[in-house]
Amino acid sequence: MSLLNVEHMRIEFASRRGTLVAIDDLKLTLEKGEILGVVGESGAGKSTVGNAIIGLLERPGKLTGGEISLSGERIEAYGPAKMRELRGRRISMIFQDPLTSLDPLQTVESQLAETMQVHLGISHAEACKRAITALEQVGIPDPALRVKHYPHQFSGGMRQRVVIALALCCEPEVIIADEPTTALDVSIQAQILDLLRKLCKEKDVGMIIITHDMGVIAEITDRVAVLYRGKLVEEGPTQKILGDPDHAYTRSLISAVPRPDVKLRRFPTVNYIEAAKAPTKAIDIATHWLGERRDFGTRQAGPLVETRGLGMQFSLKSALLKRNRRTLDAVKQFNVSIAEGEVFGLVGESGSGKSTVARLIAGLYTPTSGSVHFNGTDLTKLSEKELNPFRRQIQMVFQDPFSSLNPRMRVLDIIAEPIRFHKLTDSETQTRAVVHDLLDVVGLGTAAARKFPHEFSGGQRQRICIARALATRPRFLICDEPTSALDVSIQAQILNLLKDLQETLGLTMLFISHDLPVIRQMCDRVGVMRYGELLEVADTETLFTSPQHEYSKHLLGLMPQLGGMSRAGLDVITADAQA
Amino acid sequence: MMNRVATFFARTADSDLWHSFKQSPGAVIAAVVTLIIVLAALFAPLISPHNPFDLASLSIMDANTPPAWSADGNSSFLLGTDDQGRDILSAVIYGTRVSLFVGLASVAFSVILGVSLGLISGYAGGRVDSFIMRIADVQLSFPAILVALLIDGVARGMLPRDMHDKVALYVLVFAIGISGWVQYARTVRGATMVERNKEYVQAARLIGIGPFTILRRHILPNILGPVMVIATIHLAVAVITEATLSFLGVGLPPTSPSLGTLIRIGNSYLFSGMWWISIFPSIALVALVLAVNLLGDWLRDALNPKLR
Amino acid sequence: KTFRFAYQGDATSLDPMALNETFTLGFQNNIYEPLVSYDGDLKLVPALATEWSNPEPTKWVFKLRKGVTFHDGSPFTADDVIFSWKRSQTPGSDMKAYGAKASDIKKVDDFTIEVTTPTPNPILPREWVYLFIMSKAWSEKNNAVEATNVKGGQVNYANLNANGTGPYMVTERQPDIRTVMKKFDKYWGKAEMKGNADDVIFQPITQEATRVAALISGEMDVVMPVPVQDWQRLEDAKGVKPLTAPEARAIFIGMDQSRDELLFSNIKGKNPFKDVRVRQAVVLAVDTKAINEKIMRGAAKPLGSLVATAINGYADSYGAPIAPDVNKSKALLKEAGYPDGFEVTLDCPNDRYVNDEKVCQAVASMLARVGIKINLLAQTKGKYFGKVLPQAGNQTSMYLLGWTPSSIDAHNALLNLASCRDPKTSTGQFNLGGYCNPKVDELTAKVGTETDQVKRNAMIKEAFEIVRADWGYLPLHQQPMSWGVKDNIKVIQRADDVMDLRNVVLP
Amino acid sequence: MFSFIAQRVFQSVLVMLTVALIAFTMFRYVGDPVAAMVGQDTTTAQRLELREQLGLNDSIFVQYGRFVTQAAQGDFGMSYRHRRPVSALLAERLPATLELSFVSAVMALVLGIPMGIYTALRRNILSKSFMAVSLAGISLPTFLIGILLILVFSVQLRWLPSFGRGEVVNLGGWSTGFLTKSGLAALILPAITLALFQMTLIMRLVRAEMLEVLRADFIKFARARGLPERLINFRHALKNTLVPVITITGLQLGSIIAFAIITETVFQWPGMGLLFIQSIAVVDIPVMAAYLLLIALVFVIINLIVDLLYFAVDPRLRVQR
Ligand SMILES: Nc1ncnc2c1ncn2[C@@H]1O[C@H](COP(=O)(O)OP(=O)(O)OP(=O)(O)O)[C@@H](O)[C@H]1O
Ligand SMILES: Nc1ncnc2c1ncn2[C@@H]1O[C@H](COP(=O)(O)OP(=O)(O)OP(=O)(O)O)[C@@H](O)[C@H]1O
Ligand SMILES: [Mg+2]
Ligand SMILES: [Mg+2]
Repeated sequence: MSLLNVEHMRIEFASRRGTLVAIDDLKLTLEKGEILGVVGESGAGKSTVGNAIIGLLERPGKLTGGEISLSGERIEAYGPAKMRELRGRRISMIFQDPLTSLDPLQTVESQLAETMQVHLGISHAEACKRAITALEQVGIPDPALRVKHYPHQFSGGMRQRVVIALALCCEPEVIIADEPTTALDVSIQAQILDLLRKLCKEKDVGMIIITHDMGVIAEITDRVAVLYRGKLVEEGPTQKILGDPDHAYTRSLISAVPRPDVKLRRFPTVNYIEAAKAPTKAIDIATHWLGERRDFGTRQAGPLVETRGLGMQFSLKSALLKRNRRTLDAVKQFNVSIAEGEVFGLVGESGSGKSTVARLIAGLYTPTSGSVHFNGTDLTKLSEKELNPFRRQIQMVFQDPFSSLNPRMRVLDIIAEPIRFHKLTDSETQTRAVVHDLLDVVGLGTAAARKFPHEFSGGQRQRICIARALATRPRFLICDEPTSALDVSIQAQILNLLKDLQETLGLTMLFISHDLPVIRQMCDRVGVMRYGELLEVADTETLFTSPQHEYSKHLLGLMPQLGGMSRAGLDVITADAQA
Repeated sequence: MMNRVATFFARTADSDLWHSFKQSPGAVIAAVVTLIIVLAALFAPLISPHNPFDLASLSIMDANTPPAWSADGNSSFLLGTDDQGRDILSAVIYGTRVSLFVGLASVAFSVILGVSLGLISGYAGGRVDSFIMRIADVQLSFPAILVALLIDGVARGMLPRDMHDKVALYVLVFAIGISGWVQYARTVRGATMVERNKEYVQAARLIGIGPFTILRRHILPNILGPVMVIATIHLAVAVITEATLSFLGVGLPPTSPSLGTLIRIGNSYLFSGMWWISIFPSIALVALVLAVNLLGDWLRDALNPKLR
Repeated sequence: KTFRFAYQGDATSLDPMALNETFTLGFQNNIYEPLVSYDGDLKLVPALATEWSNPEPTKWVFKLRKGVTFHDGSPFTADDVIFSWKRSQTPGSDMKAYGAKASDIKKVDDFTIEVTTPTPNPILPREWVYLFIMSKAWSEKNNAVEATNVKGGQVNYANLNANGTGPYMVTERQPDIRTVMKKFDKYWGKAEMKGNADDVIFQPITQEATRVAALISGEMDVVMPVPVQDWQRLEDAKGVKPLTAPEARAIFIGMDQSRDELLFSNIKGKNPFKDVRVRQAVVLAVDTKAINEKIMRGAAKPLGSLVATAINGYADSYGAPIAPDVNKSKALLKEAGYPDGFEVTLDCPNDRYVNDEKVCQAVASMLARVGIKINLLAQTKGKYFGKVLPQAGNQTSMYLLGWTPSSIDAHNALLNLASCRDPKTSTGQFNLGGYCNPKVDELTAKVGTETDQVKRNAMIKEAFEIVRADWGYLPLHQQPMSWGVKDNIKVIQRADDVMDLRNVVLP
Repeated sequence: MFSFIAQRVFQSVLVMLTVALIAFTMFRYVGDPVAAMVGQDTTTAQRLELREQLGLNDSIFVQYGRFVTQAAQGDFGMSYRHRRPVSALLAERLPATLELSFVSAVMALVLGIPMGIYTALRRNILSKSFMAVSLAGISLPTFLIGILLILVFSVQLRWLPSFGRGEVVNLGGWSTGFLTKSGLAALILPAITLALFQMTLIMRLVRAEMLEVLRADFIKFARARGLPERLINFRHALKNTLVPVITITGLQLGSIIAFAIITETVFQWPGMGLLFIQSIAVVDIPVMAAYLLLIALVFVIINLIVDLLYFAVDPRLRVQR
């Protein structure tokens, strides 16, 4: 008898546009002390499964079939009261975002204590005592003091530990962790995963970990279930799934994961997914509008982009008195030069100042010190008017495809806006033709022009963003984490697209990511940042094979290794030393 | 153009908003009542049996006639007449017109002022922002009704005396409008600060588009939702504020009465047995405000994605 | 027995020299007394003076009542009279105009005084009915020898406290909230006094509806005024009734006939009201009877003059209502060169007289019928008076005003309303439209000094007949007094709308 | 903390000065005070002299400057009508307004908050009818409510007095109506009139905020921990609802005092609002100026209290300052 057994699970979301079958005929089992990974793309139904097990399906959602049993006991038909007793006591849940999972107005102690009082029926004093132990268990230093604190007094990683402590405090049999580390930095992610694994093994708890991150799967799971559109496509031991998947979908999913170990020329085409089928239309750059770079002016010698002593200081708290002011040096003495046609990568943890650098170079921020030179001209000294010709040459693709498009504008207008603003075409007819071509180039097709952004998926939106960036016929493209909000398979497509465009158009690129494997796949040279400082600059392969700076080594060490992935049929450029 | 209209209707018919509207009987009734009132107000000269503003057509001999269905009623005065011989039905229709005009105009005024200042404040930040927000604070430390009283007083005083009647309406619009802008400014400021940091705004800035165009073309359309909601509820408040000011005697003159003025006049007949003079304007006022409030309530819930 | 009554406002002060306003003075009259007073019919009766005579044109002799004590127990003597007269001349006093009627007062003995007037004054006792006598000793003790003054910076004791000789003494005074009075045991006139209330509670209630509600719900014994339209309701309600009579106040509309161009009109370059035909047209267009019937519920008394019937000197020959004649009115306008009429602004208070704003509206719609388009500017009295009075430059083209001569004598109306405006002599102060006929001025001056009552009345009549023939004003009506009273209470409603507690009889 | 309060005080002074200036600009136009200060027999010359004495002929700024300097010394001048120091007059009226506002505020809070919570949590007939009542509450103008209440409870039923404060007891300069039967009876109708609008407003606000908070992640997590609904609703949701509710409620309570003007007029309630309205009618400039200033002060104080309450409720703010 397994600890948790799910059979023939079917979940439907009814809406006025029809019923959506989110989960169909799903079968899962979980043993004591086992960690089961559930993977799949966004919308595959991973969270829905978790919510259904713990009985917290959101409103239109309904469990319309199947059975869920916990240690042989059927629980899917439990009433609210019985279910409440179960939740937190026998099955616990950990959510993605530690920032919002805790009540900001209650101390950690009172949140821990109330949970234990409710489930274990112990006194308040007793519960408070145990709260300290619970914090200790998840590795929070000085728990007796910290237990009195409010959530906002903890850092993100510590808060996630508190959440874990809350989930564990009543010693449940099953833990469901829904993307428990997505909101965290790589280094903290590693710690949390370690902690979870340790606790599972020590206490013999069964855990379902829901994620779309293959790295996480490789790190801690024993078995993996792969979901595709609400259906279980494959299930088996982690080694087997990663190294030798049976199902075509699993295979394409795994091949799309950026590999830390080898550099590929192109990502394998993920042909299992329909959205990937639209091919990018090949255009003849020599004759096309996109290729006419008439007014770039003379090319100065030296790097295309260069920063000299760039610095940026944010004021966090303005006050009348100087001693009360708080400032933050987001970027300090940042010197870098990027040659024409080069792809320069920037890595670093969250908050290290990557985006700030990008914005400084793009001219969205005015630096507090230093200068940005583009083709030999100091951009920081120019007026708005003088800046205009340069604006056209520098464009940016942003991280979040959902907020980077104006939801009230049609795609046509979004892409045409820079063309119209800079009067890059002679007529409106030509503008439209150009927009249509651009949409073809990024693989969306001309029909997309009439639609609004909300009618597209994340990957498609990112394509629109790229099309908009291309519409000014830029020379230098800044990509600030262009794929971190996307699924791996879509990420692969977008990265392929960017690679292709960079090559055909001869773009110079600044590519920012915190994802080292992605950097490895995309960049010629890489800079490592921490606390606003550039620690090391090196050729990509040099960095990955022999990092110089301590911090670079540390960072590379945290990279999930995804051991045992198959290399069959890959277009490998270089293999790393470890292989 | 036709095409656009057609797609607009198609989109509307298909939209969630329309759907949720059809699902909510309260909203439908409120909309119908509002529509009737608005149409009546709009076409007042066509549908009202008499012209209550034409002094020459009033005959004092018709004064104090009860509604048509009561014993002494006169069929040409359906809801009776007041002490000047003015037809109550016509007065109510015209009064609604005035009240609605004051309400809509002052809301429009508040919206324009509040939204512009909010946009500027939220987008520019820094000193401009603190300056505008301090003004808002000053105004907030003063209840709307007092602000309106003050403005009304100042304006009446400063204008040439014989212009009073002609401009009383606009003074009132200004007074009520100015007392309402803060709410919009604050909401819009907050929304703008959120939108400003969204990447589509950054993208527009990268293209080189100037701040005013960004505000108008990019940010404004995206923050209109909450503004719409406040505006609907504010319309009801504005109508009531006007009525209250008129009740306190600083609103509109009895020669061009709003519903509030009619109620004030009617108020002195409350004990006289001539109930129709005050009851009908009160009913009209309450119906109008209630309907608008219902619509506002519905709109707020419908536009709030979290509540769906 | 407790008597409760409410009025729309409070007496401004307890200081009898603070404000020359009918309600305030009438209220104080229950506490303080003059030398000569009014009875319920506004006839002169002895108060603190028992006899008075006018031995010479500029000399009056008053014999004072003996054995009168103030509320604090001190005796009343001639010194108090002289003190009070002098006090009325102090800077804060609003009774200076009355005080100035005498140039000197000599004490003949403790109970006789001799008053010298600057000019012959046949009606001095009448003019002094509101010159109340205060106790010299009390005032000196409490530092209240000067009248309450806004400028002083100090609170005048007499403002909130009173020490008179009247039938009631104040036991509690909360301005604007309530004033409680108790019967004065040692009142000299106790024997004859009909009033039998032991305690009196007075509370002002501003809102008409609330005031009426207070009566109907039994919280009040008398409320004043009640809106005329609520009479029916009072008749129907159990235990209460309306009480009404024409007041001595005449309501009329004046027209600016002094300026060469009206301030507020569409006619430029000339003043239509200078043309007697236009003024006549205005007068003939207005049906005062209809206004009385519909707006005043028949309670007013249509009037053809500036003084009411109760006023000394009134005569029907000039006071009878003028019959409207719309056709003639139109014809006159045409003749005067305004076949399509003209536009003019009518200034009107909206909280001063009975249904003032409604009367103005009715007049406006009647004038509209002959083509005169009225822009009605109805404002609170503060704003209204701030606009039309001389110190603001008489900024009006047409206005509604009410007038009660404070002396209940027609001369006061002639002087204030019908005489040519002259800032030096202060004549025509309320002649806001600047009506001017030297013949009227001449007669007014004569009336002022004529001691023979018959001759005097004849001259008054002649003067007012001239005003009427000049169509100088549009007289409307005598407004009604309108009180709400409990059935079982007997009160006398004096024509000056004063509540005299001496006449309040409780069951 | 200290610098925060200092900043607020500085801001408040600015607010008050602005209010005073606006008030003075306005007074030029509210009419002629002299007309109400003298009787009809007073000559024009005397009237003009009085104007001069009162300084009404000086420019606005001179008058404003004079007022501000004197006000700074606690002297608000003499009321034209009452001929008494304005400060004494307001002090006399303050208890009436404060007692009325206090009772209304308590009523609005004590009824509004539970009704808001209830309507947010339940979707039954009672909840729907609360919503309907609340709609009526914000749709009926205050003055209509007052008149209707008088008609029903005073005139028809004769249960409650229609005006005034009833008997008051004076406790060291504070006149209270709380201690007598008639005083309490007199309080009922005006308090309801004043409270109704605020109550519905608070109820709707609480409901909206509560619905919002109930959708927060930490509520979902609390459910996942198996906490009972009662605990979730009251310990977690309600407390988080309070933060935004406090601001708006604070301002609303301030406007209760302002809205008391209308209620006091309708019920002849002898408070400051009535005094203000009566002063407008007779152009009693010193009273009007002082009243406006006082209201501004009340708002300023309420704002300060609201800010301090934030510190109490929201631990996130405590550490930063
Ligand atoms: N409350 C809801 N109402 C309607 N549809 C829903 C709701 N919640 C989820 N769905 C639908 O159910 C499907 C599965 O959603 P679910 O959240 O389980 O995906 P997921 O695998 O967790 O994705 P992600 O990686 O983005 O979290 C999706 O198609 C989603 O649109
Ligand atoms: N507008 C701003 N005002 C104040 N501080 C800011 C601002 N923008 C960024 N910062 C701070 O500057 C530091 C660097 O931020 P930046 O966004 O550049 O980091 P990042 O490396 O891009 O991080 P991430 O990977 O999370 O995007 C952070 O500590 C951030 O909090
Ligand atoms: Mg999910
Ligand atoms: Mg970033």
